[in-house]
Amino acid sequence: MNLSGVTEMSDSNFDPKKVKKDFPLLERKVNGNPIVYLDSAATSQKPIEVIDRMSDYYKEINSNVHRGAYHIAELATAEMEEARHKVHRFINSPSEKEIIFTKNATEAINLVAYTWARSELSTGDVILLSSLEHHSNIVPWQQLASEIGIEIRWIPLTKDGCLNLENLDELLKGVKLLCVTAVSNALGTINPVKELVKAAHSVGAICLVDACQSVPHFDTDVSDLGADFIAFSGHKMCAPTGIGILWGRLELLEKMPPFLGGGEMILNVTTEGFTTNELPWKFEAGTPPIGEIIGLGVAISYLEKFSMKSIREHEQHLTSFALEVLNDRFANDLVIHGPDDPLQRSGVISFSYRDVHPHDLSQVLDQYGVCVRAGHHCCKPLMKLLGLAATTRASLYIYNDESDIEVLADAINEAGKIFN
Amino acid sequence: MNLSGVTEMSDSNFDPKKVKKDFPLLERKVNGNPIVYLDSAATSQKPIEVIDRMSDYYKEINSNVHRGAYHIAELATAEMEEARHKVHRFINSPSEKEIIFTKNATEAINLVAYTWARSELSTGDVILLSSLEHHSNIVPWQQLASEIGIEIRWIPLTKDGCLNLENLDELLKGVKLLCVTAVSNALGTINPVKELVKAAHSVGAICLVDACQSVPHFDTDVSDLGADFIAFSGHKMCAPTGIGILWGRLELLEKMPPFLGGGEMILNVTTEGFTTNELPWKFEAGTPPIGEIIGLGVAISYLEKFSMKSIREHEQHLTSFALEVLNDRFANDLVIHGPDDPLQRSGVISFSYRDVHPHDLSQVLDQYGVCVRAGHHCCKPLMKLLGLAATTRASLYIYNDESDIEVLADAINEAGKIFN
Amino acid sequence: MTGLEDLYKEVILDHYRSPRNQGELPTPPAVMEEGFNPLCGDEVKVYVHLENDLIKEIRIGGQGCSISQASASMMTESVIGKSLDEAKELIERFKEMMSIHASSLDSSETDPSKTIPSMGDLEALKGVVKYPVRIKCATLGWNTFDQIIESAKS
Amino acid sequence: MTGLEDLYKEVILDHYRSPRNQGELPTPPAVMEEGFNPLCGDEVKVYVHLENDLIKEIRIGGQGCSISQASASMMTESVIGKSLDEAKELIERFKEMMSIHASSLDSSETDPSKTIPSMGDLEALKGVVKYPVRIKCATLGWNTFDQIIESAKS
Ligand SMILES: Cc1ncc(COP(=O)(O)O)c(C=O)c1O
Ligand SMILES: Cc1ncc(COP(=O)(O)O)c(C=O)c1O
Repeated sequence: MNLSGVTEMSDSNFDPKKVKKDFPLLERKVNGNPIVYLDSAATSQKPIEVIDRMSDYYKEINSNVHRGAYHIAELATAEMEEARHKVHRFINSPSEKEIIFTKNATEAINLVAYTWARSELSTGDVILLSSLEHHSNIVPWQQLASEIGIEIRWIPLTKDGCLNLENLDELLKGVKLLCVTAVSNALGTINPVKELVKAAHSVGAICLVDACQSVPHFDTDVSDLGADFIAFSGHKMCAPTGIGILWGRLELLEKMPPFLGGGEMILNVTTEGFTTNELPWKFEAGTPPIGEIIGLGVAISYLEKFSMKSIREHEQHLTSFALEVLNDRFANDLVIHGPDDPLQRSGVISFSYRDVHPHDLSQVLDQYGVCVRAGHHCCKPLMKLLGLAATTRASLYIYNDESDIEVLADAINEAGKIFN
Repeated sequence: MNLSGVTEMSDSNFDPKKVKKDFPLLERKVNGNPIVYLDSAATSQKPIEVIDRMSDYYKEINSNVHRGAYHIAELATAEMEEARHKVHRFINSPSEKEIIFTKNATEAINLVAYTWARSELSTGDVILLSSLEHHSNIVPWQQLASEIGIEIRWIPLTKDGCLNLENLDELLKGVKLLCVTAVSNALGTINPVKELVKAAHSVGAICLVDACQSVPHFDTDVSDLGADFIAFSGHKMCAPTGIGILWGRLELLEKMPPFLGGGEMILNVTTEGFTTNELPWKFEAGTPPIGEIIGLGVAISYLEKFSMKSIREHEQHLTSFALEVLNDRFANDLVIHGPDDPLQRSGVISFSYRDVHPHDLSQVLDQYGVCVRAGHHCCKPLMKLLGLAATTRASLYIYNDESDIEVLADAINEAGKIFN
Repeated sequence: MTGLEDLYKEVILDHYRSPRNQGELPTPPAVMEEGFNPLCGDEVKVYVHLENDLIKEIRIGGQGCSISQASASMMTESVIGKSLDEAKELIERFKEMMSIHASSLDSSETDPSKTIPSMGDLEALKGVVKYPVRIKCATLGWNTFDQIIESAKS
Repeated sequence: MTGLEDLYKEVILDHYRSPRNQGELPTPPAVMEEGFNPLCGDEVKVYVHLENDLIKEIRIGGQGCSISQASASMMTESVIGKSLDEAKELIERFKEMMSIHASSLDSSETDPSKTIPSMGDLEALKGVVKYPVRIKCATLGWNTFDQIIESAKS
């Protein structure tokens, strides 16, 4: 995963104006204004080819997979498994068998909590979480902790919203599992995950990386990263809702007990018991989200047209631009949370504007067609550390451009007039 | 649930030829022949309005739900919750809060196994399963059994593939949970679920009904049925993949611990712990399958256009016709498994043809555009009881008509010529 | 700000800028209940000092958006000095106001059987129902207060 | 039956109708391994009697479709009397045949570097790769036999 943030300019001629045309929703108007979608950290928009392929799937080959001996079922099975292959290449995993489809990233993390953790951890073990985690990478561990008595320890924050790793050695004592997000969805902070994985491994701990905010925006290479599990969601990377991905190291996945039981995940069932299917199906019980997996495959091909490097470059450029514009126009009236250096952050810009409540601010922005998120961004422990109840968050993606930032700034200005 | 099978003729002018036109896939050709889709028990085809609404969702209001204060997020949230309301009406549940969205029926059953069962059952308790269960209603209980030492007991079969309830009182002794399918996906047998629920309750047991094969085909009224949980899947009832439904009684759901932990299912999270959200969100962790839920809502409206009563009537008529045609044309060469009386069965027709292996038979049928399923239908314990390794299964739905049955019979005849 | 006038009425902004009965009360003798809006992270703390059946004092703590702050502030003014039963009735009427219009958003017809008696200043919050996600903001303080009443009654 | 000629070749149907080396062997001295095709429920039992390194006897039990039955039957004929290493090599070659063509289904070009030596009657099974779900049928017996070899070697 190239999360250093430092990328040289590539010579790709990436043109966000053209990209925008691939996304039908971005042609809409809201309240008479063209939509300015700045909530991609919550969910991304979908390019027309993803939308159309899903429709066509249902019009042409819809059928249940893996068990039909008829033609359209073979096509559906092949296209679904081809999508698995694409994910495998996209994140450079050693084996395709390591790609497990879930319904979202949250299920992927819970899968690890219910199987690996419940069979490998026991009372008194320590799980280390970063203070930047999303609820989906906190609550499953708290559930486990209260069930079997695990200690949960937190990596503290620096003032500018980065992880404070000064006492990492101390923090890692007795740790069996480190759970850390590659990129913070609330602040945009890029974490030094590769370094953290190495540190975790040096004390024999397993490392799960929440890659929800990195896979859609950065080049991902799990082989290079060295982690043991990564979890991410399709809907944040141009794919439909209803599809998440768990990648895990083969040796671990093979040893883990199954999670959900049912069709697809078995090799044999008798009245006495069952034997599990091979990987990856061992963890995929029931009818899979076939249309969604196929949509994910198309989304990956779409992203690959640009290369993740040029996507990151574009977002980095646009983030710098946005930080500048907001600082210039609002000076001390607007506080941007998280690291100052745009190289240390993703396209997530979380801010507070005077004492206007984010909920009110976002309501006014909506009036101008600007979609941003207001709230705790599913990171309540982090917000508490920062002494905030909520922030307003604008998050960028491949289809955003400088004009979106300018509309945002104008709309913030208008909100200021109401809540003066 | 009106599963008595006895329906008077209604005066609806249900016309399968017209219905077929709503399903784009059914206009396809396979190997030069018009497709004859007879695998709806595995997954149903989707009407154009479901397919189009999902596309439009992504083109017009795609956004993450429940947390956005902007216009399109409000529309998405409202449409998703409207779909929940439709499910609630469709199955006549006392409260909308009882409708929990999962990824498929399998997850719905596992949810009950991981939460209700793991908190309420203990070593030595008995779970009673019917011999007609799908692996998805067997394996979760076997997982539980091997974890905490539960006895699994089976309701035996009669010779014609019905449940043998002669010794029900005996079987129910010490039972804490009865899991039974409303309709067998392998044989089409309609079980007397209402009677079984009553019997289970009389010994203080909880009853989970696998309604995968009943909700799409029969009028469902959970209030009348009296069960404690029912599980079913959207993809078998004209909705997309990636969406399942658990309905449970409010008192039970309220007492149950949460299942998957993460965003959406919490009210508050601190470094110390979390508090769960209200029902139904308590059980819906992470970004929900928004597009899929919206598709489900449209599918329900589509089915309601006909009324479930006329759908059942149509299928019952067609099943009788199919049984007649197959018996007439193949006499002793073809054995139809399950009950003889068409009133006792759904539109699932499972058969053996001479000693042609079902896998070979279905391959030949495919050559003629006929899509049927060959195998154990995820019911290996049942198949073993019947002394079969596999059967060929044709399953009917709203869009099938008599000509489909005739093509099926012709194709079987052709297969006979190859494997003579 | 076309379109937002219904939401951000002057009286609402006034209560937001100068919330009434803000602060805490010592517990006991007062009771405190906390409420969360999972949507935006708002937390409200409602302190009530009861004397027999009467709401003698009420204070609002925590933080929130203009709608939740103003609604809670307006609530304190309208329940202070009332009996538990009177307060309960007002809560019910307020919740009804926050829901009946939801289903007939842009319709000018009103079902006469559903007309509810005027609620004074609180009527200013009616516009919130046009913004379904904000309904939770407007009712946050009320629901939290309702919990106090329910426990006091049982 | 246009189109199915590639799948149901005469030699395959012959092995299906009269499978060679069907039955069981007493264990011990033979070893038995069971294989499942989760797709269709087919179960195969492979019995092998080894003498030192040689496959002295082999029998196939269980039941399955024409492809799995014929493939297993043909396998028995081609491995009997062979050494474990020779059998292993044949398995590898067979598996390769069952996969390389999958990627170039309807293409008439053949990559000369990938040409594999003729496998006699077994070549009749080549047509199976056009029907991806049936590959598992064709390889079921082979994979099960492979497990026996692997345990014998370790
Ligand atoms: C009776 C029955 N139960 C459970 C299931 C599992 O449903 P799903 O695969 O959608 O989870 C099915 C369908 O495959 C079924 O027919
Ligand atoms: C960092 C992070 N982790 C986890 C999640 C949860 O993903 P999902 O809701 O798709 O399960 C999200 C997105 O909401 C996220 O941003």
